[in-house]
Amino acid sequence: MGNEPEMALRVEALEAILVEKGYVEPDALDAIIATYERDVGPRNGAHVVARSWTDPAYRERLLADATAAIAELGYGGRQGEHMVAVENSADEHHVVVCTLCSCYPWPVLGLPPTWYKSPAYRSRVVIDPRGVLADFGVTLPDTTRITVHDSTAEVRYLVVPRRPAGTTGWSEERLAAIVSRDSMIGTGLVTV
Amino acid sequence: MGNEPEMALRVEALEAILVEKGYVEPDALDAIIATYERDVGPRNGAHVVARSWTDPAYRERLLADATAAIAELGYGGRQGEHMVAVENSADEHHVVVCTLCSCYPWPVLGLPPTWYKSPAYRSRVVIDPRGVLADFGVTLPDTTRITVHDSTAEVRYLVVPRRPAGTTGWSEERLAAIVSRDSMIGTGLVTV
Amino acid sequence: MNTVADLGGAMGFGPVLPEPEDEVFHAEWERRALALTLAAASPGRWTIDASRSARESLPPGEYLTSSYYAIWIKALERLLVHAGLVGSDELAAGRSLRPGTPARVLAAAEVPAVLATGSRADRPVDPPPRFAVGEQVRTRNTHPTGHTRLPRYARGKAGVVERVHGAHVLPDSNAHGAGERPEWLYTVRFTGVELWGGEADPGLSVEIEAFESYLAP
Amino acid sequence: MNTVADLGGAMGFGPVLPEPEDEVFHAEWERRALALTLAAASPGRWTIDASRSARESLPPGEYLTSSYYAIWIKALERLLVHAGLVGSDELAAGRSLRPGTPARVLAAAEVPAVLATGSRADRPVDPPPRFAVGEQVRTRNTHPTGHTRLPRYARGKAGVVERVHGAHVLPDSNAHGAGERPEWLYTVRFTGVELWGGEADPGLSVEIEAFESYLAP
Repeated sequence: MGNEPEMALRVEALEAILVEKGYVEPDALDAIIATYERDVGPRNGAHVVARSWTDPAYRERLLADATAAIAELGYGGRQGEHMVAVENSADEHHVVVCTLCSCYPWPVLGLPPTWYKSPAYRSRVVIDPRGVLADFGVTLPDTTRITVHDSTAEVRYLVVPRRPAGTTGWSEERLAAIVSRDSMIGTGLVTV
Repeated sequence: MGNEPEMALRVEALEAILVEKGYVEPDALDAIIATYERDVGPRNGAHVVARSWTDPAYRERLLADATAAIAELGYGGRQGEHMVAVENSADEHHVVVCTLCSCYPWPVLGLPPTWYKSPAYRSRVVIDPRGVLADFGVTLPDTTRITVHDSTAEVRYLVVPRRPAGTTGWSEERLAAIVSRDSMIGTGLVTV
Repeated sequence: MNTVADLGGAMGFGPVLPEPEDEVFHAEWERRALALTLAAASPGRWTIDASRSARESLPPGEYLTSSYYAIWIKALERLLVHAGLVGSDELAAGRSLRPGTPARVLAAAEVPAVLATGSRADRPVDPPPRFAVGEQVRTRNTHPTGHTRLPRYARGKAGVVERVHGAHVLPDSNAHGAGERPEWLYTVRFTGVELWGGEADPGLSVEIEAFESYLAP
Repeated sequence: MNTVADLGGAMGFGPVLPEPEDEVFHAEWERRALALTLAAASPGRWTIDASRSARESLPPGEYLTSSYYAIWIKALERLLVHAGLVGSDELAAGRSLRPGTPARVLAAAEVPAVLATGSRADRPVDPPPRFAVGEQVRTRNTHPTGHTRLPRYARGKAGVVERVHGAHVLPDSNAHGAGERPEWLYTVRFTGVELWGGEADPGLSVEIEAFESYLAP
C-alpha cells in the first residue's frame, strides 16, 4: 500500500486541473492541511478526557450530551457534529470502528491513523476484538465485556478511558498528557 | 486479468523447478492438456443430454443416478465423481455455480470457462440470476422459477436443457450438435 | 450495495499494524489528497453520502489494493467527472483542457470556520420515532443495489434499541440524489452471539446506527 | 474462514462476459498451469480441500485481481513450499537449487486412467443420517477461522433437505490435515426470500450442499 508511486503524480495532476479550472484555491488546501496538522488532533480529545476525569459535573454533561460538552472546550465541527462519549470501566470496555469506511471523530482525535481505515482493523474488530487488542499489546480480563461501536451513520464516538491508579491529585494538563489517541478509540489503555 | 505478463514466466519457472526436482514428468503435463483439449469437453455432456431427450428409460436413469447413467456413455472421473442431473421445464429453470471457487463437472463439460470462475458470475447468479441470464441474452418468463445450484461440496450438476420445438425425429447426433455448453450450465437455452 | 468495502467479519487481512500518534500522513501526496477531497466538495455537486458511495463502488480488487487516501482520490476523480466539473480527457491528459464553469469555491480564509462548523445530519421530521430505548427490534434482511449503511453482518439480526438520535438524512436516498428523506436514527445493540453464533466471545456486544427503515419490530 | 473468495451476494463486479465454447485457455501458460496443478498433486502431500483453502487464503486484494489460473499457480507455490517440496528460495531464484526428495510422480501413461477415475469423496459411516428429505433445517451461524464450505449468505438460514448424498469427507477438517471425518452430506434448498429478504425474486430458490455439522433441526 505504501508503495503507490503513481499516486503522487496523480494527485499533483488533479490539483493542477482543479486549480486551473478555478474550482480549488491553493491557499485553501494549505489551510486545510495546517488545520489538521497543527490545530485539530488527539490532544483535543485528551483535554476532554482529562476534564471528565477531574470534573464530575463535566463528566455527567459529557456522557449526557457529548457534542455540547465537547463544544464547551472549544472543539467541534466537521465529522464531530453528533458526538457520543462512552466510558470504560472494569466491567465494560468500548472500542470504535467504521466497518464500512473510515468514520472517525475528527474534532477530538484529528485524522484517523492508517490502521483505523485498514481492512485488517475494520474486518476483525467486530468479530474478534480481543484479537485486535492483542495486536496493540492490550489484554483485558475475560470478565471485562467489550462493546464495539460501528459508526455506520453520522454519530461519532469518543471513548473515555479509565483513569489509571497513581494519578490522584494530578492536574488536568498532566492527565491530558498521558491520554493516548488509541485509548480514546479503545485500542489502548492509559497507563502511567 | 488477461494482462498478467509475469505469469507466463512464473509458470515456466515453476514447471522447470518441479521437473528438475523430479516431481513432475513433462510428458504427463502434455497428456493432461491433451485430455482436456481433445477428449473431455462439453460434447460429452451434449451426448448425455441428447440421449436423455431420445431415450425415456435413459432419462429416468439419468435423473435417478446421474453418475451411473453418465458412466454408461463412457464419461466419468475427476470432478464428476458425484453427479446430479437436473432437468429444465417451463416451470423451473436450473443454473449451476460455485460461489466459493470453481467446482464444475469436468467429465461432461470439460474445463470451466473464465466467466464461470469470475467474481461477476459467482457473486451475482445466486442473488440476481435473471440479471445474469440477461448478460447471456437469455430471458425467461416470470412464471418460470429459477433454482440455482451452488456446488459447495463434491456433488456436480449437469443441467438438462429443454428440447426445442421443431426437433421431432432428429437423431441423437443431430440433437447433440445443438446442445451448447452454456445450456448445460443453465446460462443458455437450446434453440434450432 | 454489498461491496467489498463492507468489511465487518471478513477474514484474511492479517494483523492490525499500530502506528505512533504523530504519523498521520505517510507522504506529501496524502496531505494534498485530504485537502483536495475537502476543498473540491465546495461547489456542492455531491453529498458526503455520494462520496462514500463512490469510494465503495471502486472495482473491488482496486479497493482492496489501494491505500485509503488513494481510494479518496480515485473516488474524487469519478465524482468530478460525473458532476461534469472535470473531463475524463483532462484526467487522462493530466492537465486542464478547457476553462471551468462558475462554481462556489472554498476560500482560504473560510477554512477554519467551515471545518469548525461542519454540517449536521439531523433534520426535523413530523412523525415521532417508531421505536423506543430498550425495545427489541430486528434489522431487515435487505440487499439494495444502491448505497446503504446497514452492514451485511448486521442484517436480519435481533437487537435492542440503545439510543435514539433524532431524525437524520438517509444515506440510501441522499447518495443517489434522491433527496435527504430524513428518518429516525437509532443505535441498536446486538450480542456477539446473535451476530456470529454460539462460538462468539460471550462478552462481546456490537452497536450500529440504524435508520428506521432498516428496522422491523 | 470468511474470505473474499466467498462471493455469493457480493456486488460491484460488473456484467458477466460470455465466451465461445472453444475458448477455454487464453494463453499457453494457462494450459501449463492447469497441468502443473494436477500433476504436482501426485506426491499426495495435500488434499483437494487443502488446495481450495490455499487459493481462498491468498491476500484478498490479490485474489480479486488475479485470473483463476493465476490463483491456482500462486496457491500451488504455497502448497509446495508448505509441503517442503520446493523452497521459497527456489521460487525466488526461478530454478531448482537442490535435488528433490523421492515422491510419487504421475507418469504420462497413467494420466488417462487417473483422470477418468477421479477420487470419490463419499465414505462409509456408521451413524444414520440425522435429517431426511423434506425435513426443515436451519444452517448454523458459524464463522470458523479455518476452511469451511458453508457460504456466508447461507448461514443462519431456514431451508428444506432436498437430497441426501451419503457421507462425504468433511472439508473443514480435511483441509487442515485433521483427517477426513466424513459426515452426511445434504442438499438444502432455500427460498430467495429467506436468503435475500422480501425484495428477492419470488421465483428464486438456491440450493447448497451442506454437511451435517452445518445444520441444526
